[in-house]
Amino acid sequence: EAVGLGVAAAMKAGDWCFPSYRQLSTHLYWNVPLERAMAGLMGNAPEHVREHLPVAPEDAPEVTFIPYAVFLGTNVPNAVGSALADKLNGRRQVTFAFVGEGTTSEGDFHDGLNFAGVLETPCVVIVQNNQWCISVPSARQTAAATYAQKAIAYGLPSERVDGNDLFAVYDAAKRAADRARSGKGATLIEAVTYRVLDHNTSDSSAVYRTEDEAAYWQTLDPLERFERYLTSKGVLKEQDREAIWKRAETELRERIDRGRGVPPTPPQTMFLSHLHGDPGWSVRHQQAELDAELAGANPFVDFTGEGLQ
Amino acid sequence: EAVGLGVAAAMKAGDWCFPSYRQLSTHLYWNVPLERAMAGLMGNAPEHVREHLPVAPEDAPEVTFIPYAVFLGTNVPNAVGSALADKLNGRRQVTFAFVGEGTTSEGDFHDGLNFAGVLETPCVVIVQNNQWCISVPSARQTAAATYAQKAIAYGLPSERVDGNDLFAVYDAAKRAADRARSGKGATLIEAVTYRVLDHNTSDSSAVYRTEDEAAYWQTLDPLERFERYLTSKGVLKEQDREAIWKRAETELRERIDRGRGVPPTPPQTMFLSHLHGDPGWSVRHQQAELDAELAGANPFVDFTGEGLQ
Amino acid sequence: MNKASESVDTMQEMNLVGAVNHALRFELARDPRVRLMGYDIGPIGGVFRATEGLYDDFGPERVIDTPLSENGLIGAAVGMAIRGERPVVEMQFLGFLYNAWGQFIYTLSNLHQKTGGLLDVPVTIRTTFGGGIKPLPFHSESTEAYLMHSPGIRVVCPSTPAEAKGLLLASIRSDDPVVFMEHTRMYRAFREPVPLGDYTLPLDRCRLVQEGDDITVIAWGQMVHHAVTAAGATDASVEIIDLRSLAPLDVEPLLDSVKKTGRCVIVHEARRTAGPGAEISALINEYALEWLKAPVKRVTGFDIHFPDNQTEDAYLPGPVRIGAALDAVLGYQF
Amino acid sequence: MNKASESVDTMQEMNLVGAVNHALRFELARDPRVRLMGYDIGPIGGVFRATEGLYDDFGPERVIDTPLSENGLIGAAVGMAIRGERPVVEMQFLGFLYNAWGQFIYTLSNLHQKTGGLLDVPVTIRTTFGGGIKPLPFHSESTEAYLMHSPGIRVVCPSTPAEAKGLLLASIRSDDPVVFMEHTRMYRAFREPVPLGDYTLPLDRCRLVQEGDDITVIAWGQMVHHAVTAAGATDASVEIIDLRSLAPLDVEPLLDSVKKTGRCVIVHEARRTAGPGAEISALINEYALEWLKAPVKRVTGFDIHFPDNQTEDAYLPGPVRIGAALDAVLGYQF
Ligand SMILES: Cc1ncc(C[n+]2csc(CCOP(=O)(O)OP(=O)(O)O)c2C)c(N)n1
Ligand SMILES: Cc1ncc(C[n+]2csc(CCOP(=O)(O)OP(=O)(O)O)c2C)c(N)n1
Ligand SMILES: [Mg+2]
Ligand SMILES: [Mg+2]
Repeated sequence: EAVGLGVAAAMKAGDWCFPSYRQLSTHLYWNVPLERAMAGLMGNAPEHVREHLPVAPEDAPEVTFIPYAVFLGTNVPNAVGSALADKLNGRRQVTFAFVGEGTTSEGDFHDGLNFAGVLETPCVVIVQNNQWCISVPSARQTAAATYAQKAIAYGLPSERVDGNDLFAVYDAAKRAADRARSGKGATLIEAVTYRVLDHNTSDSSAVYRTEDEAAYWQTLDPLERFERYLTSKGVLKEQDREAIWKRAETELRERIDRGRGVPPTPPQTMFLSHLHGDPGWSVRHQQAELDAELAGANPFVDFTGEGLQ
Repeated sequence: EAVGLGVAAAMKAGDWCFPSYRQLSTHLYWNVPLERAMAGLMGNAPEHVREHLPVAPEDAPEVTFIPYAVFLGTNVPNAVGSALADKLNGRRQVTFAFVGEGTTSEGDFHDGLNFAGVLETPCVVIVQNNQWCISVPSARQTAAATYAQKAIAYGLPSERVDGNDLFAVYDAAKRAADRARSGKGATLIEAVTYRVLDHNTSDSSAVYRTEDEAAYWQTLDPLERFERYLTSKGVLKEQDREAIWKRAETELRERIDRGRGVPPTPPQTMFLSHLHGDPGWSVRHQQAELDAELAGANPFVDFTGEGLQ
Repeated sequence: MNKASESVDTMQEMNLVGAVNHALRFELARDPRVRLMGYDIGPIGGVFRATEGLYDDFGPERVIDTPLSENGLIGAAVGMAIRGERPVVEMQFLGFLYNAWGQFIYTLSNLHQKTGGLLDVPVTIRTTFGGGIKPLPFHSESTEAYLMHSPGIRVVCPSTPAEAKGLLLASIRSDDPVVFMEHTRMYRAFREPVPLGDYTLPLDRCRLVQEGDDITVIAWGQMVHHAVTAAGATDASVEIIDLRSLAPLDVEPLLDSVKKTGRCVIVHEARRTAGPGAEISALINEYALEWLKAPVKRVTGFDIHFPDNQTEDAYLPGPVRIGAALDAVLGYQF
Repeated sequence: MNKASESVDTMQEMNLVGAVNHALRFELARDPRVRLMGYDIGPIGGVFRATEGLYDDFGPERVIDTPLSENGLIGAAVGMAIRGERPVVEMQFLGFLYNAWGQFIYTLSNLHQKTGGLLDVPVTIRTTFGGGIKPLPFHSESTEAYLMHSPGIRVVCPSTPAEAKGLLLASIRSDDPVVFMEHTRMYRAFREPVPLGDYTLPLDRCRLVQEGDDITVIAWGQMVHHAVTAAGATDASVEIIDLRSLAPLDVEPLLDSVKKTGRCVIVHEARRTAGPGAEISALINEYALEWLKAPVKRVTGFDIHFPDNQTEDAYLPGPVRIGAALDAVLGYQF
């Protein structure tokens, strides 16, 4: 994914990132432990994952990634608030937020960019325009010719770049990050790319789009383009290429296995991270019910509120 | 208010209007019974007002006005849906929606205009930019130089007009309405004006803005400008002027008095317009409680659910 | 309802999602004012395929794919409804409705009252809810309590394919806004004969699932089936009521049943505190206290956001937990 | 709390809005991370003047006027909070929070759980609620039940100026998101001595307003005062509890009181069905049934959107309606 990688290269230690679910490359670039993501994908609770996959302080990513926004668009106002905190404290840090082109239709996108414009917050919002919102084509998402032009509604500068051109993405992201860092406020970047695969396992894109379309975009595969470039420049030799791929694959498999290796999350973990301090009578009571149930006792025999004896 | 009046003149019988609370002139132009509005302002229930201030079918306004959106911005998606209904049924009607410039910051504005662009709905959205959102100045509302340019985010055409120039407003509204009626879709109009008075009784604009500002805008009073025009053209003679004002004032007072004359709304009216048919056991029960209370009986003596005997 | 009886005879085996699809097709064909709105409901037929084939057969003016905004979706549907259309909105997941809470409360549930009955808002919101398929966070919500506390709307939840047909037809034809809850876990759980004709069910009536004398169990959706399983495992005589209408509540049959059995357990996936069961328990205690032989117990999810997939099974009520509640309440003596 | 005791001595008469203003000033001066956010909170000091003078004294970086978007407001505050700030948001009216329900549920109430405790979201949302001043629709909402059913947040409601000071300081200092409910009708209703020092109250404890043996009344906000009036008009010995914390519920004192009196009336302005009283009634019946001498009654608003001004008085519970409930429940015999 050239978009995530190009932007990642424009980030600096201390920056914050509010991703969507399409920036695996960004996470990898900043050494976000893949094994943890893997364990999370397997349905483990984050407390449990951290306990079983500790990360030494010195290995902690220097860019902070918050969990991707399952509820699309909510990360944009959050990112703007994060940037506002940096600005008000005179920190020269930048906050990055990623959304898909479909997510620009959500009110959160509007709220976030408008606040960013008025409050002049040091942030960069990247619209990863892969032309599809599950089965809904971009033309059905907005009548605007580009997503970059949506910045005009908020008095913000914007750029539109080839999302499959690593360098183009990096240049735009670098310019935007520099603007933010130098106190000149927010920028919107539209990175034009394509979702070659199905959206997810329940999707079947063959129903709503042609194979030629996907095939055409295959030819623009950013990875191949980058490889060709490196090879032509002599930076990448054939034998190295092999080696690199091998290394990547083995490390990937390793990390995935480590994530898979995490034991199942104990049920009571679900009660860990809510209110600070006393969670309150009802939650304490429900916790006791679950404990009883798991211990094979009857959780419903308290009729006096004095607890399960 | 030149904005409301200019747009009103561009409406046709059969059109629908989703106003904010600043289009009294639009309502008057289309003979929306002022006495009803007055009775409503006095806190009467609409069913009760209709009963006591009947309107003969032949006097019913030919443009339908829905109650203004107390929750700012909600009228925009509603108006777009209304326009979509007209479009899908091949009706050559137009839906108009009014919002203040502050309301453009709400997600509803974004949702509505984006839908309008994609679904090409026959509607006209007017941003009445009076420079203030209660105490918040326009510069604090958006970093965009104009509100008209927000249309670019949705691929919609827009116009920016002098909101104190009745003819300019009418021309723009007419062009937009014609576009919509001829199937060319939605238009955004920014009408630049000024809120000369306080927002409401609890407001005190002296705290946050200068008198000169208000004074300057006073000189642009659309009413005076229109009068001066009519007089210069000889359409309006001094003596007529007097007469017209008198007639207007007496009719106004008359209607206000008729509104004031409506007797208080009986409490039980609050239960009238909810679900169609049976409102359900609980509401029926609560209705009986209120009846009992108003009859001086104890509403809480039903301990069996069999009702209040 | 007469219409129904005519044609009830001709049946076809369907699962829940099939019955929904069939019901939508039936109404699209019957009433030109019916229009489906939502994202991904067009060519792909919805992420759960509930609208499969309808775009191809009825075209883009009857099955309308919209931009990705839940609030815009409800807002536009309301605008269409007050102009005489019968929009049927697909809210992909109940958890996404939070984004549309503004339009939901301010206009959908309120315009009828606000205009003193002048405007009707006959929008049907089809939405999925419930746990079991272990998708992403906020894709397993059971927050019907938010809906039950909101006036001016109806909320119904079918627990079988045939009920889905009858209730969905009635929902679309209702002049009130209706939220129609479809349990994701039950979409393909089982099949049953569904009337192919014009079959409607009343929107505001609960359903007696099985009669019993010792204890009353009140549930809806997926939980009805777990209750039946749990009841089968006890030798007590358990009366099970499928609430079916969450708003308005069909209170009388609930009170009558508890007055008969003297004991009651309420089951729902939703969080317990200020959840649906609280209202039902409060009503029973307010109007049937004299008949109670034991406190009413609530078998529910816990007071947290729906948890991670690996702890979900311990979060959701199942036959075992329901059985424990039955034992506890049946065993209680003053 | 020690700090408090030190300085409790120095008092000053204030009304509710004055105490809120004083408390905000106190925290702004004490903690540079505290920033007020909202629309109309700057130069004009809020539509109710709760932030009057603060913009002038602390400047635009501490008292931040934002564009008109409730959802953007909460979303930005959450972003600031996870970066170490202590945003105090003014939600002009509780009824406007519906526009922000997405950010409220998806991030404000959820990010702490979602990150397994890694991120804190110490946002305080000050909002007005309640009827009595007869403004526009949706400006008199009492929909705290929506909040009570939402995990991951605290909800507190002061019923006096001094309580407002103590609870607001504690809310701002809490590491949890807190909704702080200010009753519009009570802003200028009465004055009382308010500690000028560093005075905090626990966020999760109810308050015994007056002791009694015959019946327990549970209320909050404006309703506490109506309950006191109603109690004064009966010769029964009425125990009144100010719930104060709506989430989490301080259940134990409620159960103990009802176990003592055997009778209970719950009072709130909110709609009844699936309202706050339902949960309290359900808990009492679940855990104190044996002690009950009569059914628990709920004195509440009705199941409709807050009505027009002219019928509002008949909608809202007052001393008369509360008195009737006391009589009915006190007079009940098995
Ligand atoms: C608020 C909200 N609405 C809907 C969804 C369901 N959903 C998940 S992914 C997706 C497609 C998003 O498309 P886009 O924004 O273009 O991002 P892409 O997947 O193409 O990168 C949708 C609709 C969601 N997760 N959150
Ligand atoms: C959703 C919502 N948020 C806030 C308010 C409170 N409010 C009422 S009028 C107003 C000012 C609106 O300003 P603008 O949109 O510019 O309209 P104007 O009054 O200037 O015509 C505000 C904030 C509201 N009614 N609804
Ligand atoms: Mg996309
Ligand atoms: Mg304005």
